[in-house]
Amino acid sequence: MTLLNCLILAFVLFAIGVFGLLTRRHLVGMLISIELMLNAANINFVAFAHFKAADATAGSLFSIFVIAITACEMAVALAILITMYRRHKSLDVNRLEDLHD
Amino acid sequence: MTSLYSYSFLILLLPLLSFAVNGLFLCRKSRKASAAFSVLCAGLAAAYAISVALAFFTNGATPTVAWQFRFLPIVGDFNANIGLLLDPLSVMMLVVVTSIAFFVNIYSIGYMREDMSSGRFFALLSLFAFSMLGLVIATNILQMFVFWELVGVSSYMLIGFWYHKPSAVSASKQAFILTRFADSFFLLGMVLVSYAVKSFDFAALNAVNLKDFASIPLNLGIMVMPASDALTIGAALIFVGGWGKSAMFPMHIWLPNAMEGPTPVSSIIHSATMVVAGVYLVARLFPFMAGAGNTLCIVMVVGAFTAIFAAVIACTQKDIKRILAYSTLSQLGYMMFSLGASRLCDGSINTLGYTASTFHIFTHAFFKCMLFLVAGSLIHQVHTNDLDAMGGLRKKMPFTYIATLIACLAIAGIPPFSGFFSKDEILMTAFQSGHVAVFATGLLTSGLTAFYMFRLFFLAFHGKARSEHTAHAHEDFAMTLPIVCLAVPSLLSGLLAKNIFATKFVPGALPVATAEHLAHATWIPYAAGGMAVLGILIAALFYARPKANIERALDVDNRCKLYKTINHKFYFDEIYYAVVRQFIFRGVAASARFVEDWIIGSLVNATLFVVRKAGALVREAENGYLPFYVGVMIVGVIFWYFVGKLPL
Amino acid sequence: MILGIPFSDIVFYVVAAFMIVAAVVTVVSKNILQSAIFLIATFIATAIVYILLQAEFMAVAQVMVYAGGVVVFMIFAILLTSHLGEESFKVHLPRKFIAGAIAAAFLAIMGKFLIGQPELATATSNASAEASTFGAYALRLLSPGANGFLIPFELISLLLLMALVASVTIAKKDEDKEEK
Amino acid sequence: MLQQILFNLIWIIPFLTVLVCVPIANSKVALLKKIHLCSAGIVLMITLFLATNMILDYAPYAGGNAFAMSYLTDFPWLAAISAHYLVGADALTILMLVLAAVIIFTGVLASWRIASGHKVFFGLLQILAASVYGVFMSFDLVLFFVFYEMEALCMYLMIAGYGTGDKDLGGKKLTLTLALGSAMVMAVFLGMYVEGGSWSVFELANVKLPENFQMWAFPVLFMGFAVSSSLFPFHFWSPAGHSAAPTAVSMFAAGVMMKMGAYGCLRIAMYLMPEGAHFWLPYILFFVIFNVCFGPFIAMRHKDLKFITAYSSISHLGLIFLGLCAMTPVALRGASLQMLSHGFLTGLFFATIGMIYGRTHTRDITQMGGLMKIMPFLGVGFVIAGFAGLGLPGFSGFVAEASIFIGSFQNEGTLFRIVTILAILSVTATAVYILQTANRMLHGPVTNPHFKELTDATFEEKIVIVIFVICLLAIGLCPAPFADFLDTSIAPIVSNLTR
Amino acid sequence: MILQNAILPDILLVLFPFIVLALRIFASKHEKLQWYAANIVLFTVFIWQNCLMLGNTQIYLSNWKIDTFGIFMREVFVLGSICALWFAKDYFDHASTGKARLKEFPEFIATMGFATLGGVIVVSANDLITLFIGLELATIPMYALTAWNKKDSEGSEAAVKFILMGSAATAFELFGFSYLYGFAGSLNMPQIATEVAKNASSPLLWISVLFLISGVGFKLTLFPFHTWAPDVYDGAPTPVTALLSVTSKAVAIAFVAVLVFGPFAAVQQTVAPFLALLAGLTLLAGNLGALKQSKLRRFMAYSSISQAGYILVAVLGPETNAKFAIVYYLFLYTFANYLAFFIFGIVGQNRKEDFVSLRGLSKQNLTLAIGLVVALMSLAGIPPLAGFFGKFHLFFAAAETKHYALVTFAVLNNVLALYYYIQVLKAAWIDKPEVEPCALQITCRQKAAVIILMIGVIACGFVPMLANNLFAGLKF
Repeated sequence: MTLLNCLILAFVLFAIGVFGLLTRRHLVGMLISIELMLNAANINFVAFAHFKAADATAGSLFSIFVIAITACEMAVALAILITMYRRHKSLDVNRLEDLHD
Repeated sequence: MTSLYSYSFLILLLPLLSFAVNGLFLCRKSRKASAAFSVLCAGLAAAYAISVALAFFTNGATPTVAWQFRFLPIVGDFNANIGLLLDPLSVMMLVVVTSIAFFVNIYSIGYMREDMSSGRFFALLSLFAFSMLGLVIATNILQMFVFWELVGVSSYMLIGFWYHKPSAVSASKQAFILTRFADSFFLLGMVLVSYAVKSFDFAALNAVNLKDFASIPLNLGIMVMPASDALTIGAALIFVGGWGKSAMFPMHIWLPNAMEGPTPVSSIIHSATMVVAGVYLVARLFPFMAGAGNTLCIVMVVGAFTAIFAAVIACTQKDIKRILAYSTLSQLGYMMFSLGASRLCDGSINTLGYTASTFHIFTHAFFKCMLFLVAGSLIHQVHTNDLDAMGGLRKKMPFTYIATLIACLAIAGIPPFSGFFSKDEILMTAFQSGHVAVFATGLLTSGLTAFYMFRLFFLAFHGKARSEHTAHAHEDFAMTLPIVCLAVPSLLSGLLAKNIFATKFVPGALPVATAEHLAHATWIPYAAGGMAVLGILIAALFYARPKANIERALDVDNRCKLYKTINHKFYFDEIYYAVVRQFIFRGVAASARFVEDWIIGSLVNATLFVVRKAGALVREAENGYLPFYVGVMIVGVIFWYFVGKLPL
Repeated sequence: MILGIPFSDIVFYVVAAFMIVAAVVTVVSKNILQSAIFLIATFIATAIVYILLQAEFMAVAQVMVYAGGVVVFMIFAILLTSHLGEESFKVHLPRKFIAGAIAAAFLAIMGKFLIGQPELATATSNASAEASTFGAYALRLLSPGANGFLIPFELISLLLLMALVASVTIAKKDEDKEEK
Repeated sequence: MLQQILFNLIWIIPFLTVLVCVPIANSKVALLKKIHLCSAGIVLMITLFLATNMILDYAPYAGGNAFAMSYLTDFPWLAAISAHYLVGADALTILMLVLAAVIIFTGVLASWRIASGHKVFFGLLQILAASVYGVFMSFDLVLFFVFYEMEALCMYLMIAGYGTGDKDLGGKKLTLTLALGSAMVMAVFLGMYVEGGSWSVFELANVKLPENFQMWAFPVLFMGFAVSSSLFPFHFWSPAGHSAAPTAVSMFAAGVMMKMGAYGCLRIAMYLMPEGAHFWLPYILFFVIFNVCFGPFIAMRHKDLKFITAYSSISHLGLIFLGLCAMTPVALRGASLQMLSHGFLTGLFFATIGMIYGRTHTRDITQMGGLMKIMPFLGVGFVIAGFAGLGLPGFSGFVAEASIFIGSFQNEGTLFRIVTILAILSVTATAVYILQTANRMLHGPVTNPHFKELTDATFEEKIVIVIFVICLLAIGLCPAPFADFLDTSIAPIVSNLTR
Repeated sequence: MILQNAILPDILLVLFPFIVLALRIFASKHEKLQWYAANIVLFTVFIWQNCLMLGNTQIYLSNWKIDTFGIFMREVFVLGSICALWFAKDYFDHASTGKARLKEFPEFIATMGFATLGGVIVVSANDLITLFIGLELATIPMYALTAWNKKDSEGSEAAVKFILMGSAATAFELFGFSYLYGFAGSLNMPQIATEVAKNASSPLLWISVLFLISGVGFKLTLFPFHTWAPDVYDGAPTPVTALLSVTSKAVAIAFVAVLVFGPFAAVQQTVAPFLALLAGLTLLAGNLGALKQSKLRRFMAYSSISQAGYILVAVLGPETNAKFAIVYYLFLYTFANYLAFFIFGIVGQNRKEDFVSLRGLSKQNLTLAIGLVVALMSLAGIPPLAGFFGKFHLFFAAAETKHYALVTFAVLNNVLALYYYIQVLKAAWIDKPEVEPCALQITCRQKAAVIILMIGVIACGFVPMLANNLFAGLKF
């Protein structure tokens, strides 16, 4: 278990998140993929804090903050999705077609 | 005397004053007042000019610059001035121009009597007189060019005086554009020469010795050559200006067409004064041109060819003014080749040519001016230019008849009329130059001249009246007076002025050797006179013998091809038309516009197209599809990883 | 120590493999509810990694906030908006292919980038154990001093309040009847 | 001191006029027109007064590369970038100011009879006026640029709002191309400050900007300025813009604005970057060939009066650039004279064309004929403009062109010789299209019976024409004082060019 | 002097949403009360900030840094909020064509207040956590505000697009932060700065720069992260569009400035080519996209994309000049953009918000038409309007570090910009309306706002020395 392993794990997760973000048609599915990406970043923080950083506490703290901020973001996102659902009766990303050039 | 000289600019200013007053105030108010004012100014100018001339020639005829001011600074001491040069040549021209202007002004009172816009006519006539005077008194070549252009413009406006006549308008345009075309070479030559010599002054130019310039290289763009060669080219280019203005072949076509203008205009501008400006230019720069290689040979060849060419055409024309126009061309050719023939085969200069040419300018001015006035008088009475409609005017217009006879004899070169003396000297020059062909041409032309002039004379005045108007013709006082007055110098100017010309009209110090011993052929006057008499007799045979069938003689349709070709002026109008219309307009100008509209235009449009397409691309990316946006964003990160120039 | 590999390493590899598999299932599962469940699994695996990295407090927070809070919240949303998560959408193969290509390109870039730095592989833990204790966190969070995070700690409350206000306002039904 | 204040008022008065007119109702047309005419007249008087003062009493050039400045006003303006409000007048400036003031004054008169929207139209015209005055007066690059860029938008609104034909496209072409030019100018100005350490033209003149900077900056700056002088290949805005523009705007654009470009080329590009000039101008000469030699021929094939005049302007501006490229004192002086001369000339051209168009409602020369009989005053005005345009001695065009030709022949470069020769020969083509136009339009029988009811010039139109003719004649008949006066501006530039 | 304590206005600003919400809860009967209170607080904050002493940097609790740049940026944010507040008031009263009326104004104000606060946090942050929180606090309310009109399907669509892309961008951002932390081992910005100066060649640093800039590039609508902007601007309620185009952009640019002149100060010129390319492509993309628009808000979206590019140009310059130029430009941009939006809002009240409905404006209401000219030409950078001086300073900053190519490219792009701004003017001034346009309803508030903003733009242009010389001599 080296720093490198953790970092690789993180970016593999990130890439999986990216893949999900691009393939998912369900909006909540896309949000889930984003969660994966954020999680990957958190792993990075903790890994760096553990292996490398002079100020280890700060890194871990950052990821705690990230968790809180993500929670806020998700709350707003889900609220928006609900309004969206009320209007469109669907959460299919392909139905988002009113706004374009 | 100094005060006489120092106020000599008044000669110039009086016509200008007349132009300004007439043009701005009088021309709309009163035609009579404008005529009177114009005549007054012209008269005063003529009187002043004659008194200056008297004073000048009685006081040894030393060239002086009476006055000058700095017109345009060039660099350092190299300035373009406007000044007043008094030397024999310019004083002679002053007298000629002012007096002819005076007579023509008087004549115009009668001629333009019925024209509603005669005020404008007098104004323009005064403008012309001013410009012409400015030209002849020029102290330097730039001043000459300035007035040269002004003369061209006033000629343009006077030819197109009846601007409602399309033919007059197109003739005026043709005249202006052709001379302007020639002038652009003049300007080029002037720029070139003044660059090499660092001066515009005639004095400086005439003092140029090409040997001094042989070692200086001068880049002419296409090639680098010694400045002496460049100066020769410059001299030739300057001559091109005179070539156009004096309507030498092949730029002659504008002059016959210019006869569309009122006849007084033809008389002053297109016979007596403006068209000799080309000759005057060569005469003015004679020492320079004489020194400048073979320039004078070009002058000679051009002049001689034009002389015979125009004379041949004149023999077949029926339009009275056109005959006179071709006659003018022919006479101008005489003057030109006389100047040109001054240069002998060995490169030395025979000063007689200069004398003869200037002398011919002088004499020709009077009789040719008068002939035009006569033509105008006839046209005014007969209401047509066509000789077909004239005939038998001898009885109706006796004074005119006699005066015309004098003029015709003068131009034909019958002693003791004025033309004889000058033409004699010209032929002598040609003979002495050793160019036999030129001499023969001159001699032949002299015979042809006598023929066509008397053809005109007989057809107009003898025989029976061939039209209604002719039968009721009468003489108009205002028009006859100048004719009669001009008959006097036509008769006498040769005799009286011969000595003055022989002694005073010799070019100043020449940069090349003058010819010392030349063959003096005493038979030449007889040969010339004989040719003239022969021409008169042939004319009389065809047109004046009692049984002559005038109608048949005037019929063109049944003539041979050669006659028709000559009658159509060798189709030069058509050639000109083809060159201008087809080549310049349809060719050069159309392709320039094609380049502009299609190539430049499509470049601009292509740029716009690319911008628009790029804009469309940006906007098409906004297709509203969220996964696509996300994809673009992530690809964007990868894109910047590679493109962002970060030191990764 | 098994086969010369430290125990913690073996746990790490196993957990990592599990995590990746769970993540893959999360993103490819047809059923959105299933995805959410596997997301929880991923998060729990992450928590285990945190423990391995001596960040126990992080692990607790991860499980509580993320797995317990956010994902449950998400499941609520799914259940609210779709009928038991049955709704699934077909995705065209080209799109998956392109997505895979982009993800692979990303992987390649990052892999090349990270593997190109040998010093990362040799870095060993130098942080003292106290650094990641709960006490350390609390001290740093509440310290007004040189390296304290009092202000962010206060600010995060503003953020939460904002999220509360905003999402309630957006999500609540209007009092007047919605026009159909 | 009083004169200095007057000098600064030159650009302030137009702005004040706009402010004064803001509360006046749009319906009070007569009052609006009077106010604007008065303001333009006052400015004209001021410039004439100051110009006379300067011409009567100026110190001849005594060496060095500093301009002989009068009315110099200098105080800090934008402290953050150390830009100054630095205005002053030397010979070139004051003469260009007179030109601009004349054009604006006559422009107001020529717009006397526009149909509606007086308030906005005259307001925009005044802003245009202020901008050109400012350009010629300012010697600080920032100030210069502010004024230089100001006119583009006003031009668009005036053309698109008050023009004729395809006015939107014409206006856009003009505005955007000009904006392109000023963008190039702005980029180099910024660079000049960074390399030279000052915005002041005077101080930059003493600094030798680094050669590698000049190598790219000079062509960009020169072409940027040349855009507004319609140098090939940026001339395409000119026919489109002029043909669409209302009379006053055509007069202004061709008369003053095109000179601003040439002025900038001379005063800023060549003066401050002589090394770049020496390297690049021979190449720029290739563009000049197009202007000088193609312009007249293209004009020959056009039937629309404004197109003809636009291409005529293009060819005349080409002569200015020929003078600039030649870089000899005579040629530069010729170019400056040509700026003045062409300003008056083209003002007269566009004024008469506008007046004729206002009556006949067509600009197609094939549909006109015999107008000389119906409107002799306008006809004569047009003919005079034509003759001045083809370089007839007596009018200012000749002295300018002759100086340019003589001057550019003094540059010994092979290319310069060839171009000079071509330029001199192509002068004939100018005569062809001008006479053709005048003949078709003015002479011959009256073709359209409707024309017989038309009237000749009104009083204010006559004033316009007379003013222009006087200006053309004044320079044409005694150019020496102007030329000597201009030398005090040209000589420092030459001294920099030969450093 | 307690009034000079720079933290106090910040505290007032923190209290601002609470005050509004409290009034909403406890005095819900008096609808005007919250509006007045909001005005009073915001103006107080704005005036107070203007009275603060400039030139010295104060640090509170080690994480809260208040410097000159921060104070000016605070003023920009608060100014933006005031404008948005005024704009929103009428929008809430009247709504716009075909859309339902907006509700919950107090909550709207509070959320907007939070967003403003987010900006303030970004410019005050002295460590990465605070910076990140600030950025999120400035962004998340925007997602919510975009979806404020619950009855408008376009609004929620826009919000969905916005939040999904925004969260993904946040993930990148966070990845960047993590590598930066990994590189420096600390979250404290001065410490990071020393680390960067010591070890500028580490790949970790540069990958973090890539991710950070990409992440913030989303908020700043840099190419190719701008794709969301036209759709979101188009779908959001107009006041939110205005807020997005001004405050959100200002926050993002402040973030870039804080990073580039803070932790990355030592490697600024190494990042410069990247930023230059970003700026160049962004302004090109924005300009190209706007060329043929017919909807006003989409048009403003592209316009603001290109404006972001222009502002980014300044970041390449030396610190003092760059920060000054950014602050100066943001002020003018706020004026001009809100002026445009006010006019579009007035026109959009009972017409569709596209170019066609602008036709005949010059005949109908000359003040609005002139206001439009002033606003758009200021945005296009035509002197003597304020925008020109703003842009001049932006380019000046970049030219000072000899980025001539970028500056030239940017100024040439101005030509394209001029083209599409002219298109709008053409609609308002030149084109004739096909049908008689319906009458405009203008409240006194709107009229006052338009006139004040117009005077602001013109005055800043005609007397730039007032605004400009204020900054002279300041150290940022």
